[in-house]
Amino acid sequence: MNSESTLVGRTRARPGAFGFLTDTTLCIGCKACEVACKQWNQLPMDDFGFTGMSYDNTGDLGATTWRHVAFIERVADRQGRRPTRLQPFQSHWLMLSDVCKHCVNAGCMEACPTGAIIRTEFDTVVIQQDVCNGCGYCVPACPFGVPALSPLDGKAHKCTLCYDRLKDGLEPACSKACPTDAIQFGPVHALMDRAKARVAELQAQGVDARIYGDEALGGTGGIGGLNAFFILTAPPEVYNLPAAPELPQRRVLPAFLTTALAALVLGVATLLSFWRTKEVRHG
Amino acid sequence: MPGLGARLGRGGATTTLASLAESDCIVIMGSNMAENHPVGFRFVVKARERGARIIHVDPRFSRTSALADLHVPIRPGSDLVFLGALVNYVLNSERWNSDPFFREYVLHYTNASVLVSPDFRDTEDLAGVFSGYDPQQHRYDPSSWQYAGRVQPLDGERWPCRPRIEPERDPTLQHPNCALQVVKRHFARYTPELVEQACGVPRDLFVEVADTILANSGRDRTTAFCYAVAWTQHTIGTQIISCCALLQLLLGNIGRPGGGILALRGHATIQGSTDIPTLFDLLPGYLKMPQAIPQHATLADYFAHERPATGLWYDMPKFLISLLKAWYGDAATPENDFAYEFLPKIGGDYSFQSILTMMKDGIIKGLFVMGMNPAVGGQNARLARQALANLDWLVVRDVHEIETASFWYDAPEVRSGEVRPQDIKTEVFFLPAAIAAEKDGTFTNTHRLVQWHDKAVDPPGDARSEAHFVFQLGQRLKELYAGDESPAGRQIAALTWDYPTVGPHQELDLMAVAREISGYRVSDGRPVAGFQELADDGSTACGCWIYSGIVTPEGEHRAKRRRGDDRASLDWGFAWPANRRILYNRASADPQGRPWSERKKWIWWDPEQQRWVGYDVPDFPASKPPDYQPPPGARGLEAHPGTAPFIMMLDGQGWLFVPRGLLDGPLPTHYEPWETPVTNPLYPAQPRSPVAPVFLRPDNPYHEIGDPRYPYVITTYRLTEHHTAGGMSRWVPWLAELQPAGFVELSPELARELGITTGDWVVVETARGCAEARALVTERVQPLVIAGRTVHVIGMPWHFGFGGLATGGIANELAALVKDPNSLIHEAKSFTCTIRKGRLQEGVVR
Amino acid sequence: MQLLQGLRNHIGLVPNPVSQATRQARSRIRGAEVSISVCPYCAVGCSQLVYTKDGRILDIEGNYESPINGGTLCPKGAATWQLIHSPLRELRVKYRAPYSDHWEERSLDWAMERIAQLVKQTRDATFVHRDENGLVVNRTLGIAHLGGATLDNEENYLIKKLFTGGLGIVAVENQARI
Amino acid sequence: MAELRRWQHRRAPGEPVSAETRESYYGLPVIHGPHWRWPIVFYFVLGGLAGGSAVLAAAARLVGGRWARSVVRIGRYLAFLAVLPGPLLLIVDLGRPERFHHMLRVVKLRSPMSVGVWGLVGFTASAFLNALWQAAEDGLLGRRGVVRCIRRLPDRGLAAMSLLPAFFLAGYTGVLLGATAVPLWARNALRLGPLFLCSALSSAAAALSLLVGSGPDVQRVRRALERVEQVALVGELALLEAVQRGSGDVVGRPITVGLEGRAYAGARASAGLALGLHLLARVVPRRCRTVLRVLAALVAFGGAFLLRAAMVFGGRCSAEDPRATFVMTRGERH
Repeated sequence: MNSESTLVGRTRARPGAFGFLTDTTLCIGCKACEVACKQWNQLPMDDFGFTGMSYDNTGDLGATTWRHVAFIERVADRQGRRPTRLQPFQSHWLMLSDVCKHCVNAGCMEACPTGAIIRTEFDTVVIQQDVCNGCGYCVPACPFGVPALSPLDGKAHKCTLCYDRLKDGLEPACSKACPTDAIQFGPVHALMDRAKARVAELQAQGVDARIYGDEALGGTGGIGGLNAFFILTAPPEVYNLPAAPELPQRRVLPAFLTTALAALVLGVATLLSFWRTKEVRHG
Repeated sequence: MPGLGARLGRGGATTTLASLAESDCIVIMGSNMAENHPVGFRFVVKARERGARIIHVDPRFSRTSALADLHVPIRPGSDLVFLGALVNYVLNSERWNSDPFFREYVLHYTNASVLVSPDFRDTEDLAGVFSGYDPQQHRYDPSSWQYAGRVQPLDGERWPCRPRIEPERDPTLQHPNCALQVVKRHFARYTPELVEQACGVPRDLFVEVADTILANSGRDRTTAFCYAVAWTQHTIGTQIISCCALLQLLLGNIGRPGGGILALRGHATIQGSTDIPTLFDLLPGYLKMPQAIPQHATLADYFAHERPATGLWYDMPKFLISLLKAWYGDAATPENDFAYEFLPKIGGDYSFQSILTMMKDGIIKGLFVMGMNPAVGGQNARLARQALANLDWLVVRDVHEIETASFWYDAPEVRSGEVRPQDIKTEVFFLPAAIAAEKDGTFTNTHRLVQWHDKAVDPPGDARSEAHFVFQLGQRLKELYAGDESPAGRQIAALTWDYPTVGPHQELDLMAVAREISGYRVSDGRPVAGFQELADDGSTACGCWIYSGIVTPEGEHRAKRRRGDDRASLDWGFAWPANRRILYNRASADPQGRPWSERKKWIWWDPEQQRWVGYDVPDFPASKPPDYQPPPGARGLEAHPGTAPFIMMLDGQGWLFVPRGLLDGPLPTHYEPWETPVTNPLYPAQPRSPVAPVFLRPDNPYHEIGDPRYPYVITTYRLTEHHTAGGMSRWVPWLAELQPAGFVELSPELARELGITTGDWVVVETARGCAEARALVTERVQPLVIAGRTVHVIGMPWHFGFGGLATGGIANELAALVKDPNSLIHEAKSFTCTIRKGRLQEGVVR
Repeated sequence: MQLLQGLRNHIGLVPNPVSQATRQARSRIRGAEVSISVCPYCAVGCSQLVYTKDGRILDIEGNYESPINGGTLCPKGAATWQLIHSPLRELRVKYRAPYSDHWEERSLDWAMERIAQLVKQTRDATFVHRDENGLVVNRTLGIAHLGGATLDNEENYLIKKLFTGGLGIVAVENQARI
Repeated sequence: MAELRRWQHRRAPGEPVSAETRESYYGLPVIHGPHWRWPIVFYFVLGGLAGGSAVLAAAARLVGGRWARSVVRIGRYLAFLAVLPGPLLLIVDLGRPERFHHMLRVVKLRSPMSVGVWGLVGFTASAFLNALWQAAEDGLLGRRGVVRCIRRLPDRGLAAMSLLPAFFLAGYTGVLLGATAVPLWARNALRLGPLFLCSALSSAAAALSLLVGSGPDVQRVRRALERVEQVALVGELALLEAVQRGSGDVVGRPITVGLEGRAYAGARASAGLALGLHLLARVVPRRCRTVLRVLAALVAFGGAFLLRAAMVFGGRCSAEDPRATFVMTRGERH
C-alpha cells in the first residue's frame, strides 16, 4: 500500500495520453461547456424543468448531457453571516463542470461485453456507437455515474472527448469554448504538472486546493488516475464526486474464487448425498 | 452615456476589455460581469492571476462575486452615496494630498482650478436642490452653474458658434469657488458613516474598498471601473456614472492602460445603435437632433446655439453638412441650407417610455419593431401591451414569434379571458428576420470596436435582413410618393436611396452603405481618409462622422481587418474615433509628454519625430507638442494647450464640475429611487430627484416612500443563460433548458417570515401589476440594515415571458414608467414591491 | 499474422476491438468553408467561425485569432448554431387581420406592399409641415420604430435615414434607452 | 426536473438551497443505477434452476445408482428447458436487441457479462447434448441411425462435462452484480456468487423433488435431493445473514426497508421455513410428510425468486442513494 504522499499528483496515465484539467477555481459557472458540447455533438435538449438547485437545472451527466455544471452555495456560515472578504478565485459559490473522467483503467470499458467501449489512440475512452447494443452494463459499472442509456436510440452514451475533433487535430468543444480557461485540454502529464503548480500557488494564497483525479483522490482503487481531472477547493463529495472510488472489475477474480469455493463445497455435498443415500426400507 | 460624455467628452467606454488585464484593481459595480459578459470577464480573471484585486459591489452574491476578493452587498439605489463617499474619502486621504502625481494630473487634465460662478448654490445650501431650480416646471436653469470668466463673442465665421468663455482659474486650487473646493464641500457629508446608514455597508468594509482603490491608483498603478445597466437604470443613473468619472479623474485613472471606465453593454451593437442612433434625440455621430424651437429654425441658428468655439465640436458644421449631403445629395445645396428643413424637428420627448404612452393614447398609430420585444422588455408591461393593442398596425421583425407579435392571442389578460382577440384592432405583420451569420454588416461592441461579420449563407424562407426590408420599403414608398409635391412628398423625394443589390433576394450591397457612412468626396465619390477631411461647404458627404475613414480611400473596410496582437490590436477591427482604443490617452503621459511610469506607458511625445507615438493611436492632434500654448483668439482644437487630453471638451479638460450638459445638476447628488422604503438621509426635504420625468397617469401608479403595502426592495437583472427579453434565448432549446423558468431570489430570512419554500410559486406585486414565478431561497440575497431597520431585497430576472420554451412571469409587469432626465432611461434596478406565496389563476403562466 | 492480431484485439483480459467506423471517424467540418462572423448576442463582440458545406451551416465556434474571445464563447454564443436552426424559428410571413383570432400566411411581397400602403396612409394623415408656432417641423408622430441594438450599424443607418430623414418619423428608439 | 431522482428529498420553508448540499448534492445519486428489471430477475431464477438441475442430474448420473435415474432424466430435461428462455430474456432486455450477436464479438475475461455470455453458450450446448442423449435414451427420438450415434456418446462424460458450466451459470450472476459500483452489490461482491449458487441448488433440488413424481425409488431420490436442498438452504441462510450484516445500515438500507426489504426478509423466511419444514417432516407421521415436503419445496422455490428480485431491485435503490455510495467510497481523507 502506497503512502498518501507518494500518491498525490501521481497518475498511471500512459505516455501520450490526452485529457482535461478542469480548474474549478477559475470557473464562473457560465455553462458554455454544456452548450458547446451539445452544439458539436448535436445532442438534444433534456427533459427539463425548474429544479431550485441553485443555478443547476441540468442535475446530472446523461446520455444527452456530457458536460454538467454543478452549483453548490457556501455563502453564509451556520449563523447565516455572509462573508465580504473572500479567498482568491472561486469561493463561496462553488461551480464545477463535471465530465467523463476517461479513467486510466475504466470500469465502463472493462465491463462492456461487446467491446463497444474502447481506448483510443489518445488514451480516451469512447463508446463506439456502431457496436453498442445497449446492454447497459457499463452504466452501473462506472464509479462516477457517467455513461447512460438513451431512450432515443437505446444505446449508451457519454463524452467522447471529441474523438472526431482530435482526429483532425481540433481542440475539444468544451475546453475551446471555456471563457476563463477553467477547462484546459492537453497531454495528461503536462496538465498534471500544471495542476500541481497551480495547487501549490493556490495553497500559498491560503486556498485549500487539491487535485481530484490522481491516485490519492478520485483515481483510487485500481483506477490508476483520471485523464480528465479536477482542481477542487472542497471535499469531492461536496461536488457529488466519490472520494476514493474503486475499479469494480477489481472484484471479479476474488468473487469468482469465492463462488468456485462455494461450488466445490456444494458439489461435494451433492455428490455425497447421491453416493451415500441408502435404500429406504418400508415397514 | 451623458454620464461619461458630460465629464470626459464622449459617452463611450474609455478603455477596452483587454486593457482590464493590465489593471491593478478592478471595481465591478452596477454590473454582474461574469454572468452577463462571461467572455469579457476572462480579462478580469487574467488580471486576478497577475495579482489584481477584484471588488464586486452588488446587492446579490452573484457568479461575479464568487470570483472576487471583496463582495460588498449594497442596497439597490444607494450607489451614489457609495461613490460620493469614495470621492470624499480620496479628497481627504493622506495619500491623495501627498503624492504629487494626483495634483499634477488633476491640475492639468481636469477643470479643478476653474472658478465657478459666485451665483452657484449647492444642494448642501438649498436643502437638496441646486440653484436655478424651477419647482413648477421641475426643471433647472443652468445659468448659475457657469464658469466665472470673460465671455467673448466670435465673428468672422462661415458658420456662427457660441461665444467663447475665458474662465478664471486658481492654480493653487485653494479658492473657495474653484471646482475642486466646490466638489470637496459638496461631498463633505458623504462619510463612511453615511454609507453604513444609507447603503447598509459596514464602515470598515467601505474603508477597505476605498483604501484598496486609492492604493492601486497613481503614477505606477491603475484601477478600472466596470459598470452596466445597474448604474444606468435609475432616476439618477447618469449622475451615478458621472460620479464614477469624477472619481476616476481625481484618481488619475482616465486615459491610462488598466484604468478608465468600461461600460458593459448588453446588445451586439447597442453602442453602434447609439453612434448611428436609432434614437429620437440624436443624429449620427452624437449631433443633436434639431428641435422645433426658434434657436434651431435655420442651419445657422442651429450652429449659433449648438456649436462651441473651442474643442473638436467646433467642427460641427463639417459633420452635419456632410450628413445632410449624404442624406439629401443634390437636393442639399448651400442655397437651401443643405436641405436642413427636411430634417424633422422634434417637439418633445419621444423616448421609449413616451412612445408606449403615445401609442396607448392613440397618437402613434403604426409601429415597427425590429429585433426588440417591448411586450416583455417594456416597463409597466401591461400598459405596453395595451399600447400595442391600441395600434392600427404593427410590424414585428424577429426570428421567433416573440410576445410582441403574439400578445393579441397569448398575453396573460387574453388567456385569462379579460380581453378577447376580437376586441383588439391591431393589424399585425410578422416578418421573419435574418441572423448575423446570414448577412454582411458590422456590429460595434462595448468598447467601440466595429467588427464586420461575413454572410455565410442566405437567410432561409421569407427571412430577410433589416437592410433588405428597409431598402425595399423605401423604394416602394418613393414610388408611392412619385410626383407628390406636398412637403411630405418633397421630403421623401429628396432622400438619396439608390444602392446596388446583390444575391438571390436582391439584398442591397452593404459595402455601398458602409462607404456612405464612412464618407466620400461628392465630386468623384472617393472615400475620405477620416473626419479631418470633411468639409462644411457641401463638397463631402458622410453618414456618420465618428465612423469616418472606416472605409479607406483604397476601398478597404477596416472593420474587416483581423490581425490581432497581445496589446492594442490596432489591426483587429476599427474602433471609433479614428481607431483609438484607449480614449483620452494623452493622459497616459505626464504634462511634459513622458509616460507616467514604465509600467503604465501607453502613448508619449517623441521629441525627435516631434509627434505622439506609442502602442495606440493618439486621441490627440498627433503633432501638437506638450508645451503648445494657444494663441489668443484661437478656435477649435487650436484653442487647447498641449496638455489637454479631453479634445471633445470646451477647455480640453475632464470636468469635475459640469457647467453644462446635465439637466439634474453640475454635481452628482444622492436621491433615493422613485420608489423606496427609506427616506433620503441627506435631504429629507428632497428625497427623490427633483427633475426625474414621471408619468402621472392612472395606468402608471407609483408607490409612496415607505408605503407599508410594498415593503420590499426589488431589483431586476439578467442571467448568463438568457439574453435580454428572451427573443434570442427562450426559444433556443439548449439555452432554455439551462434556465427553464422564471424565478425570484429571496433571502432565507424573508422566506422564513413568509413561509416560502424553494420551488414554491410566488406572486410578486406592485401597484402596476403582478408577476408569478418560482421561489429560490438563497443566502446569496441578504437583508440589509438601513438606518437601523431591516430592508429585505428581492431579485427577479427579467428575461421571462409567456412565449417560447422557457417561460415565466414578466418582471416588467411590476416596473413603473419613470426615468432619468438626461438619458431618459427607466428605473428598473430598484423599486418597491410585495411578495406572497401562491399563484395567479391557472394559465396565466404556462 | 493479421488473424492473430485480430484475435488479440478481441480476446483477452480487456481487449480493445476498434471498429471500422471508429477508424474512419473525422470531424464534420473537415473541408468545410469558413466565414468569420460576430456573435449576435451581447456587446463583447466575440468573433465566430461559421463552417458551411453546400449552403448549410454545420458548426459555429469561437475564433482563436480574436484578441477579444481567443476562441472562447459563452453559452449563448455557443448556441448560435441552434439560434439559426431553432425548431421554433419562424421562416414564413404571418399576418393577423384586425380583430381576427388567428394568423394567416401571406407572401412576403404582399406584406411589403401592404405595409408600404399603411405607412403612406398613416404618414399622410399625421404629417405636420409647420407646428402651432409656425415653425417648419416636417415630421409625423403617427408612426414609431423600436429596435436597433441587435441589428447592424448599416441597418440602423438605413432606418434612421429613411424613417427620420425621409419620412419625418421622429419616434425612433432602440434598446439603448432601456 | 422530472428526470431527476432525488433521494428522500425534503424542503422546508425558509430553508436556503445551501442546506440541500450539506449531506449530499441535493440528494442526487452519485452513480447511475442499472436499468435491469423483471426480465433479468426471471433470467437469474431460471439460470439458477437450470444450473442447479444440471448439477443434480450430473451428480446423480456420476455417483447415483440406477435408482437415481429419474433425477438424471428430469434434471437434464429441466436444465435444458429452463435455460432456453434465458437468451431471449437477455435479448429482450437489450436497448438494441437486433445487435444481440455483438455479445459474441469479444471474449473479455475482466467482464463477468462477457464471460457469462460465453458460459451461457457453453452451458446451453452441454445441456442440449445431455438432454439429447437422455431423449435418445428414453426413446423419444425413435430408433433411427442418428439416434444410435447419439447414444454412443459417453453418457458419464457428458454428465461430468456439464458440471463446470452448470456451476458457472448458477453462480456467475452474483459476480456480475458484484463487479459494479452499486453499493449494495459491491459491498457483497464476494458473497453474492455463493449465495446465488446455494439458492440455485436449493431451488433446483426443490423443483426436482416435486417433479420426480412416483416410482420405486422415489423415497430414496427425495431424500437425496432433500439432503442437497438442506445443505444449500443452510448455506443460503448463512449468506443471507452475512449479506444483511455485512452491508450495514446505510448500504443495507434497500434490503431492510421498503418492498425490496420485505422481499429480502421473505427470501430469508422461506429459506428458514423450508428448512424447518424438512426437519418437521422427519418427526411427523408418514402420511403428513409428503404434504410438508411439497410445501417445503414450494417455499424454497419461492424464496429463490424473492432473493433475486430483492437483490436486483434493491441494487437499483442502492444506486439512487448518494450516502450509500459515499460510505462505499470513503478514502482516508474522509
